[in-house]
Amino acid sequence: MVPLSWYLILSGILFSLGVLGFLLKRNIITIFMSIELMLNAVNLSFVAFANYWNTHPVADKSIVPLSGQVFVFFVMVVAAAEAAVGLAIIISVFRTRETLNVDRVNLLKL
Amino acid sequence: MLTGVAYTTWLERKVIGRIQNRWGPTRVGPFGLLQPLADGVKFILKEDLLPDYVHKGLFILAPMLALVMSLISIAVIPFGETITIAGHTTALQISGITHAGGGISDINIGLLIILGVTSIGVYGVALAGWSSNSKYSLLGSLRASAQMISYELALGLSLVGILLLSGTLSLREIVFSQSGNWVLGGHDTHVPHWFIFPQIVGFFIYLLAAYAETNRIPFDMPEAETELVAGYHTEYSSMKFAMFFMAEYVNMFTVACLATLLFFGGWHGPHLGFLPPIGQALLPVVYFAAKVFFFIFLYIWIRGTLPRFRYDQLMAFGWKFLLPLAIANIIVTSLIVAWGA
Amino acid sequence: MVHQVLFIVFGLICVAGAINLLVQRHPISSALSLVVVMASLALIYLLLGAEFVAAIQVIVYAGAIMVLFVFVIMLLNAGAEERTRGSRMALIVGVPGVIILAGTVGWMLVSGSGRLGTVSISSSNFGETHNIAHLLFRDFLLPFEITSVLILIAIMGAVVLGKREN
Amino acid sequence: MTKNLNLWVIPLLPLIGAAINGLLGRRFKNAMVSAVALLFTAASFGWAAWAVWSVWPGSGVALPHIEVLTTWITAGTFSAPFGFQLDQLSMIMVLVVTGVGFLIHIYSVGYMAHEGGYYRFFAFLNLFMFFMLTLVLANNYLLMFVGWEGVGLASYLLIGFFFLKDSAADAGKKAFIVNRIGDFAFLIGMFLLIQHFGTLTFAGDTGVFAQVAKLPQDTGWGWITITALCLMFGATGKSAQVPLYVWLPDAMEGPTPVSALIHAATMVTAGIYMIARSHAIFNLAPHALQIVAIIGCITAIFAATMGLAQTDIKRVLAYSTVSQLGYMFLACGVAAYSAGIFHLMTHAFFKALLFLGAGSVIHAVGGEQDMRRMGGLRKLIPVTFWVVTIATIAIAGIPPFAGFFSKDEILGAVFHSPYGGPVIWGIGVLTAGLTSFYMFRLWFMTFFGELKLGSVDLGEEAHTAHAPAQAAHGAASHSHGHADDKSHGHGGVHESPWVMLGPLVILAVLSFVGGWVGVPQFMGGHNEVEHFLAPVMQSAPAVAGEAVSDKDATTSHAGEATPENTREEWLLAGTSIAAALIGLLFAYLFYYKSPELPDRITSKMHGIYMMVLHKYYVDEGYGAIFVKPLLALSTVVLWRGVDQGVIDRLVNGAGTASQGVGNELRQMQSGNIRSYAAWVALGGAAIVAYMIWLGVTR
Repeated sequence: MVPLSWYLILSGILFSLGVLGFLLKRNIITIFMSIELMLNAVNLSFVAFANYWNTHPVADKSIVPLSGQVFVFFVMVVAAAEAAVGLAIIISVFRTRETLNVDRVNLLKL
Repeated sequence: MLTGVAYTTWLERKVIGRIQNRWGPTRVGPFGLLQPLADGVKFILKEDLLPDYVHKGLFILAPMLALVMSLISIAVIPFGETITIAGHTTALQISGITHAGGGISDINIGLLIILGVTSIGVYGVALAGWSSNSKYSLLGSLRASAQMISYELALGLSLVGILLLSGTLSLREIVFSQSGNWVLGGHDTHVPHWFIFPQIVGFFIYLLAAYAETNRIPFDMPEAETELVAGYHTEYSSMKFAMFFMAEYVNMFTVACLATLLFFGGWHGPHLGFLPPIGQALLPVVYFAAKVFFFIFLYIWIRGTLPRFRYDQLMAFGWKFLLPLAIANIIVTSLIVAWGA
Repeated sequence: MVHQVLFIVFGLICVAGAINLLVQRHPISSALSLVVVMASLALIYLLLGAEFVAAIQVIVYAGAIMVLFVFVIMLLNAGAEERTRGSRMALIVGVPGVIILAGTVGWMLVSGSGRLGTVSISSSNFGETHNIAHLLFRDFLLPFEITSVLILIAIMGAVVLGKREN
Repeated sequence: MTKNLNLWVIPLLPLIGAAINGLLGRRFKNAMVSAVALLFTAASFGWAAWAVWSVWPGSGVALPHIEVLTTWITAGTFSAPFGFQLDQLSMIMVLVVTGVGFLIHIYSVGYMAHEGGYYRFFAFLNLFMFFMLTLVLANNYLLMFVGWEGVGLASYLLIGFFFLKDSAADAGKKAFIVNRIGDFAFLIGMFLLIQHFGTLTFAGDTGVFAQVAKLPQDTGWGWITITALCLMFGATGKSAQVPLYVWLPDAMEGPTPVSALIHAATMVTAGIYMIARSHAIFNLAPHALQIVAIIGCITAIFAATMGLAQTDIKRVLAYSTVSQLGYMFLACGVAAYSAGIFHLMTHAFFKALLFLGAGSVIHAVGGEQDMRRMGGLRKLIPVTFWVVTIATIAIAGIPPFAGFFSKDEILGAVFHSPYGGPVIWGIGVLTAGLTSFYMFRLWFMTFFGELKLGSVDLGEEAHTAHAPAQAAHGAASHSHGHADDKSHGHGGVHESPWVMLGPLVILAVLSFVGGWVGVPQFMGGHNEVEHFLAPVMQSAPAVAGEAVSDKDATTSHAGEATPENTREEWLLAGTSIAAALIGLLFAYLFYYKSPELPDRITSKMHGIYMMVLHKYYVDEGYGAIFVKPLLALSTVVLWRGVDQGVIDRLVNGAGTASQGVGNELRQMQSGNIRSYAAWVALGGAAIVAYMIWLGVTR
C-alpha cells in the first residue's frame, strides 16, 4: 500500500511547481493555470487525507473521513468561479492593454 | 464497431438519397453495399499531406484525441445482460473493472465517465481548429467548442432526472431499474417501465443537446459548408479526416446507445417464449440494437429534413431555453420523487 | 504493489506535466500539459478510491475549466510569451521562498513519513457517490448553498466583465 | 433617604451655553448671545438653588449627598469616579458661584455691549462657570483638579481677552504659568494621596478623609505634612498667595467683569475651598497649618501695603483682593475653616461689588483707570457712588456690614489659635486698618474733590513711568477696550445703564446684610454659618491638639459664652473696628482734608514709597531670580542645545531616514504582479517554516 507521505510529497511538489510557475511565467493565462495547478495539489492532499482518515479512524468522531472529498468539491467550485471571473478579467485587460504579458500590465503602482 | 460506423455512412447516404429523391450509392456492389469499403480504401491510400505552418504535434494529435475519446465513451456502454459462455460469466460490455472472476463487471459511475470523456473530446475539435492555423478552422473550432461547452450543461442536467428516478450512476443498474411495467394505483398498466414516460421533457432536452454535442444538423455550425469551408477539419485530409469522420459517427452511436439505455429501457423488451435458447440469450442484444438503429435513423432523418440554425440563435437556444427547461425539469422531478418517497 | 507502481507512474506523469507547464512557452501547450496533470490526478484519485471526485475532476477541471482556458487562448489568439525582464524580485525573493517552502515541507514529510501510515482503497463503498451526497447535502448544506451563491455571483461578474463598454 | 438631584446638570448647563455661543455665536446677534448665556447661567443657578434647598439640613437628605454617574478612570486598584458631591461647604460655594456669576453675567451684558468678540466673551464666561462648578461639586480630587485646570484655562482666555494687546496676552501667559507652578505642587500632593490612600475620593468609608481620620497626628515633617504643604502650595498658586500672587494684579488686564467674577469672587477662592475641603489632612499637620497661617498673614500685610500706593483703581482692588485672600488663608491656617469660608462668601459679595462699581466708574469716565484723574464723581454717578460706599464700608470691616463679621470672626480665631497668637493677630488688625485706609483712599480720590480728567501733571506721570509696565498697560487696556466708547457719546461722565446698576444694587444689599448670617454669639446672634458648616468641619478628627479645641472655643463651642470669654470677644471686635475707623480717619485726612499731605509724606520717606509703589520690586526680583536664568537656560540649553541640537536633529533624521527607506521600498512597489507574488511566496514560506519549527520543537 502506498504511504500517505508519498501523496503529500507529490502534492507538495505540484504546489511548489505551481508557485514557481506563478513567479516565472509572463503570460497571465499561464499564471492562472499555475493557480489551478496549486489548487489541484491541495485537492490531492485533501483526497489523500480523506482516505487516510477513513482507514485510520480517530477515536472520537471529530474527523469525518469523507469531508476531504467534499472539500475538494468546494475547491473545484471556487476554482470554477475564479476561472470564470479571472478569464473575463483577462479578456477585458487584453481589450484595453493589447497584451497578456503581466510585465507590461504594471499600472498597479504609485 | 468501425464497420458499423462505415455502414452507417452508407445507410446515411442511402437514406438521404431517398429523402432527396435520388438513389445514393449504387455502383459498388449490390445496392452499393461495398461503397464504405471503397471509401475506406480510398482514405487509406490517399497521400496523408501535412499543410505548412501548422502546429504539427497538435495537428496530428487532435483527430486521434477525438476518435479515442469517442471510442472510450462507447466502450463503457453495456449492450446486454451478463452472458455465460463456457462457464465464464461476463458482462456484454467492452471495458469495465476486471474483478477476481476474470470477468468484467460494471463501472458504477459509467454515466459520469461518459460525460467526462465526451467533455475531453472537445479538445480534439478545439485543437484541430487552432493547430491548423487557418481562419476557417479557427472560427469553426471556436464555434464548436463554445457550442459543446454550452450544451454539455443542458445535456448533463437533462440526465439528472434519470438519476433521480433510478438513484444510481451505473448504466447497468439504470437499465435494471427500467425492467417490468409501470404500476399505477396497484394494477399493471401494460406500459413498459421506461423512463421516457416520466422524463419526456428530459428526453427531448437530451436529444437536442446531444445533437448539438455531436455537431449534427441542425446544429452543425462548426462545419457549415456554406459559411466556413468545412469548419475545424478544413485542413484535414485522408486518414486524419477519416478519424474525425469516424469520431463523429461513433459519437452518434454513443448518443443513440445512451438514449436507449436511459430512456428506452436498454435491452428490455417483450419476452418471446417461442425462440430457441440461443435466441433467448441473444434477444436482449437484438432489442438493444433495434432501438439504437432507430435513433441512428432518426439522426439521418433529421439531417435530411431540417435546415441549419443561425449561430446566435443556437447559443440563445442553448442558454435561454434548454438550460432553464432542464433545471425546471429537475425541480419538478425531484419534487415528485420526494413526494413519492 | 500494483498500487505503488501505478501511483509512481501517474505521479511521474503529473510532475512531468507540471514541469512541462513551466517549460512550454506557448499557452496552449501549457494548457494541454495542465490537462495531462489533471487527468493523471483523476487517475490517482481513482487509486485512492474516490471515484466521484475523479469523475468530477475530469468533467469540471479538464472538461470545463481547461476548455475555457483553451477557448480564451484561442479567442485572444495568444502567441508565445516574450521573455521580458519584468521583475528581479521574482527571482531574488520568490525563488528562494519557494525553495524554502518546498525544502521545509519536503523535509518534514520525509522525516515524518514513518509516523504517517499508508492509504489504500479500503472499504469498498468508500468513495461512493451517495456517501458524498449525504455529507454534502446534510452536514455541509450551508457551505454548499454559499458556494452556489458564490458561483452565481461569479457568473454575473463574468458576464459584466465580458460585456463591451458601449 | 436619598433622592437623585442630577447634580451633573448644574455644571452641564453653562457648558451647553458655552458650546452654543462658542460654536454658533459668531452668527448670532448680541442680544441672542446674551440671551443664551444668561438663560443657561440662570438655569444653572436655579437648579443649584433647588438642589441646595432640597438637601437643606432638616430635609432628611443624608449629607454629604453624593451622586456618582460613572467610573471615570480605572488604573489598577485606583479608580476615580465621575461623581458630584453636595454638602454644606459646596452648597455655599455653588450658591456663591452661580449667584454672583449670574449677576456678573447680567452686568457684562451692559459692560461689554460695545466690545468686539462679544460671543467669545460670553462663551468663555460660561465655560468658566462650568469648570468652577465642576471644581466645587467634584467628589474627588481628580475631578476637582479638572475644574481647577479648567478655571485656569478660562481665566487665561479671559485675561487675554484683548489678545491683540501684548500686555493682555503676557498677563494671560503669566497667570497661566504661575498657576501651573501651583498646579504642579497640587499634582504631587494628589500623587502622594494616591500612594498612601489608593483613592482620591473625598467622602465614603474608603474615602481619603475616612482613612485620614484613622491616622495619628503628624507632629513632625511626615508625608502628611508634605502632602498638606503640596496642596497648600497649589492653593497659593490659585488664590494668589505669597509667593505666587504676582499674577493676580496683572490679571486686571482682563475686562472688569472678568476681574470681578474670576479674580475676586470665585476662582481665586478655589484655593481656600480646596484647603477647607481637605481640612482633615491639614488638621493632622500642625507645621503645615502654621505655614499656612504665616503665609496668609504675610500675604495680607504685603498686599495691603502695596495697595496703599497704587493709583490704578483696579490694581488697588486687586491688591485688596490678595490681602483679603490672605485673611482667608490665615483663617484656614488657624483651623478656623468655617470662618474662612464665611469671609469668602462675604468677600465675594463686596469685592464683586467693588469691582463692578469700579467698572461702572471706569465706564463712566470713559476708560480712565487712574484714580488721580478722577474725583468728584459723587454727584455725577450717585448710584455707583452709594453702592461703592456700601462696599467700601463692608470691606473696611465696620459693623453692621458684612465684612466686619467675617473679618472679626477670623481675627478672633487667630487670637486664640496656637498657630496665630497675638503677634499675627496684631498684624491682622494692622492689615485691617491698612485695608480701610486704602479703600477709603480710593473712595475719597474717586468720588470727592474735583474731577481732574485729562489734566495730567507730569510729576505723577514720572512716577508711573518708572512703575513697571503693567500699570501703564493697565491704563491703556481700557482706553483700548473702550476705544469706541468715546466715539458714541460716552465721552462725558455719565451713569451706567441699569442693566449694570441692577446687579450692583443687589450685591450692595447682599454685602450689607450678607454678614448677618454669621453674627457671633456674644452679639446676641448665633453664628449660623458655624453651625451650618459644623458637620463638614467636624468630620475632621478632634485630634488636632489645641488647634481644634481652640477652634471649637471660637466656633462651635462658642455656645457656652462665659463672661470673660464674651468680654474678650468684645475687646477683639472693638480693636478691629477701631483699626478700621483709624484707617478711615487717616484716609480722610490725607485725601480729603489736605490732599497735599501725601506728597509731602512720600517725598519725606521717598525710598519706602517707591518701594511700595513698585510692589517691593517683587516682579523685578522674580524677573532677576527666576525668569532671566530660566530664559537663559531655555535659550541656551533647551532651545539651542536640546531642541535644535537633539530633537530637531532626531526629527529631521527620522524624516530623511524614512525618505531613504521609502525610496528603497518603492522598488518593491513595482506594480509588477510577479514581484508581489514573490513577496507573498516568501511570506508563506516563512510562515510554514515557523509552523514546522513549532511542530518540531513541541
